[in-house]
Amino acid sequence: MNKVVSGPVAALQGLKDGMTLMLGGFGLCGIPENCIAELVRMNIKGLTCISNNAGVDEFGLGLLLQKRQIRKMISSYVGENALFEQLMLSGELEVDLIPQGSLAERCRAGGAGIPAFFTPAGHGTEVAEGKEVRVFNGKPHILESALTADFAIVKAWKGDHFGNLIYKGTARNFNPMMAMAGKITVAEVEELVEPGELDPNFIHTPGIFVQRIFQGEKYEKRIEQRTVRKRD
Amino acid sequence: MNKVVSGPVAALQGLKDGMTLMLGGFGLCGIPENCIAELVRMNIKGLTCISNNAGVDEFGLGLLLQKRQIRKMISSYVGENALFEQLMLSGELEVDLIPQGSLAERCRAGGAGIPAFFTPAGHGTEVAEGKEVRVFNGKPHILESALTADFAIVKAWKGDHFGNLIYKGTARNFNPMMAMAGKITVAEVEELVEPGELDPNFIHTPGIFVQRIFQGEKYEKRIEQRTVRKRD
Amino acid sequence: MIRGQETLNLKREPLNLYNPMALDKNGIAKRIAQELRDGYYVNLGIGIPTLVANYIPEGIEVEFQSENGILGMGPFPFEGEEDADLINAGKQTITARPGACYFDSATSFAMIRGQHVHLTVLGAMEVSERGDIANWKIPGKMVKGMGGAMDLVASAENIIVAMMHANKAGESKLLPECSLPITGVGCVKRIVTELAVLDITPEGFKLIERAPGVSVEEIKALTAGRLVIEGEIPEMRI
Amino acid sequence: MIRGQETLNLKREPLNLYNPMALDKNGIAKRIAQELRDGYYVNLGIGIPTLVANYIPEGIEVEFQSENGILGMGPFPFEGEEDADLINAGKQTITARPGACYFDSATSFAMIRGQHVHLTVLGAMEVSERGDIANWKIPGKMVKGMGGAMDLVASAENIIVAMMHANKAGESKLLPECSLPITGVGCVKRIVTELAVLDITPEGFKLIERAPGVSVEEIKALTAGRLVIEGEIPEMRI
Repeated sequence: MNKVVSGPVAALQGLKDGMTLMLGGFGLCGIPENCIAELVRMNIKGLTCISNNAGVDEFGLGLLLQKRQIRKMISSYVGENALFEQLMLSGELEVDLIPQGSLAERCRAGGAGIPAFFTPAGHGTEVAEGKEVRVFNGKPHILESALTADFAIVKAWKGDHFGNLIYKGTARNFNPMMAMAGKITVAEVEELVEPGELDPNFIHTPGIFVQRIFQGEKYEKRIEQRTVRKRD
Repeated sequence: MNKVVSGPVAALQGLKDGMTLMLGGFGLCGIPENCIAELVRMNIKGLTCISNNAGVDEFGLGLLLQKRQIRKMISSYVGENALFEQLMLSGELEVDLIPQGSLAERCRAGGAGIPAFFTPAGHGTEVAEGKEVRVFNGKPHILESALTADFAIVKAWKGDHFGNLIYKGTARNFNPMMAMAGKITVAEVEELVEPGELDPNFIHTPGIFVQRIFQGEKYEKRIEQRTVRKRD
Repeated sequence: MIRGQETLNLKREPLNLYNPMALDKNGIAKRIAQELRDGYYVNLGIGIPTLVANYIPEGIEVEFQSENGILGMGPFPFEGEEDADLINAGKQTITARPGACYFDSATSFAMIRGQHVHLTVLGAMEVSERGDIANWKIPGKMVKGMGGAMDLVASAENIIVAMMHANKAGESKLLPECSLPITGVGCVKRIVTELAVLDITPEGFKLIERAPGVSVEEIKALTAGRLVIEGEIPEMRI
Repeated sequence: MIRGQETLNLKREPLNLYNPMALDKNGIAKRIAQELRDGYYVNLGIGIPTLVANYIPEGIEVEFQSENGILGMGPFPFEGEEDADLINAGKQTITARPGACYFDSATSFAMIRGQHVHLTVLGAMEVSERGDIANWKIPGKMVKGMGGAMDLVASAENIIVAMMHANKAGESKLLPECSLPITGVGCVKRIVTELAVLDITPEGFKLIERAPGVSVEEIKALTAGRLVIEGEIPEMRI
């Protein structure tokens, strides 16, 4: 039951052109930096990437966009990436924009064996086009389907040999749901510990959802909007 | 934002005959003992109780059954309670038996604004009667609807003034989902602490879901099946 | 829980080109802050809505949710104390208050969709007289995405829009129909602009208050949708 | 993670009234334990299935999930070390192994429904030759409820039923059709009884192995549904 692999090369073994990936993170917060670097090195092409954002021009998924490795993005907000906008408007990049809450819930549904659910989000908008509408309690809802991925790639703060994960602060975001929804789920962590070191009462992602785990070599953890206040 | 009330009397204010309640716990593990005692004292009648189990004859929801306070039970397993079986077979008690996973998910859905979802559980059985069936990925699923309650009554290990909750071990069970699904959610805790004492990274139920909280006077925590092994 | 005032680092600047009496961004935020009630959980969008946190009325306590996964958001950190793992939905570094908690995105939108958040304040490009809102897309031009806005507007019971009355070209943003792709249908309850407070009613935009020194005629001139004016319209008290 | 053998406190008792050669409960559990593979997450139902944990083959590691909210379930506690907040789905006091974790019921059934659990072993009152299972209700008599069984059988990819070949009245529990209300449709893959191992195939119950000393004729006599017998049927190796 030891799921530890040596590093990103071993963790991403079997990942091929044209596959669908989920990548955790919100903005640059909680993204799997080491796996993204390895994806760039591998030069895998034609990827469908499910990720709330698309990184910035020089970091995160922006690195894969620069090398034109992504065929399709499924995201909720991509405003931080100028290249993204350009590729999308020129038609080089297929884009499916999804309300953030529906994206999170669709990943969870994919991992939880729920093929579809109703949500009010997006009713009456472009997002509802082609989707079933049904009224519950007098309010129209649309039917959204589950998302799954060939590989889900998540980043956690701490993890153990069984794949149990703990995230830190708002770096948790989409990681737990994506961890549930991968056929193969890869977790990179800042600190890998022995089984029993993590309190079983405070595990965010139970190890059953994780197939491979490794400790990332380094984390840059870039800040997008450094905002501070003055000391009095 | 201080949600602390003096005790179960104040916590259950406004709870009336005929209301729908959710009560956390699995078996006798993690049940809101102090609130149940108060419900017995109040002698509220005609209740619909949503709870995975119905207690045992002399403890938990069994106490409400003894006083015929419950009109309808929505549960997944009631095998530990002889009186329950008798009341049900005689028609005095209306019973809706639901697969355990569907029960948990329906409570979560109620709290999460998802009016309905598809699940494979119960397809082809009595549970599917009158429910919409749809095939996803070649497998039939049934449409299940959200559950909500006038009062959700949960029990946690620790809680703070804002209603943030931490559960212990397998006493967590249904409590987090039910906490989400109450119009008024009451939490009783073993230990009430000041805001800031609980690590924000390890809160199981965010305070936003809780309206009233108090520290229970005492917890009996009865064990249903005391099972031990011999020391070598 | 935020008590009293916090200082956010946004500059004070006049925004309306047409009326020097109009409110600035902070004025709009101050007026919206009067809608806060004790015990509210509040989600503030990016831009003017963020400023609302600076003007919480004395004596009440509210808590801020940010949809990326925090309840109990505090002010920006002191320089040197930024934590890359602690940001808000605008990707800004933040702090957490005592009693805060972190959660995943599914739980965050369970709070929003499940109507546990009492008030949502967000910006808009257009609002229709029926309460439709457009704030996520300009076809062929801007493709940033809707983020959490569609979930917020579809679910929140109480939505206040904070925006300028007109766009930079001087065209009204309060329209009979949205011309841009909409974010949500019939969801806006109240609009606060630099000129006025307006409610969405079955009859259209109902004028509730004027900015100090702004006339009803000026508001009429910049409102393209149906405008309902009943009796004397009081000035805002900021 | 459980390595090797654990001692659970269930008595050894002969169960089949018809054949003294038949397996007892522990024998059934031992045979099922041979189905375990390294790295499996396993959910064991109440009764005979629970005993499977005592016979994990040497050299493999498996982890046990209990649907009330634990992964990494360990053996029963030593006397005096029981914790009321730590039980399994049978409401028995248990322990947690290093690397265990606790979770809520929605997450637990997300694991089950999402097919993250590799093997489910449960008891049954009846199994049909198409793989339908009945184990939750006797109309007008037993109304215990299905608990997690319906979720488990509807979702698990790999379901093994552990049961006696016949009921106490000597009637076969392997039927053409279930007579009791079913728990799930066409979901059982394999059945292990005190007499035999049988797989569900399009042609019916396919006999895979015989209990040591039990003849094919005896199995035939107690199987009411279609029984497929191809070639020599080997004895189980327990």
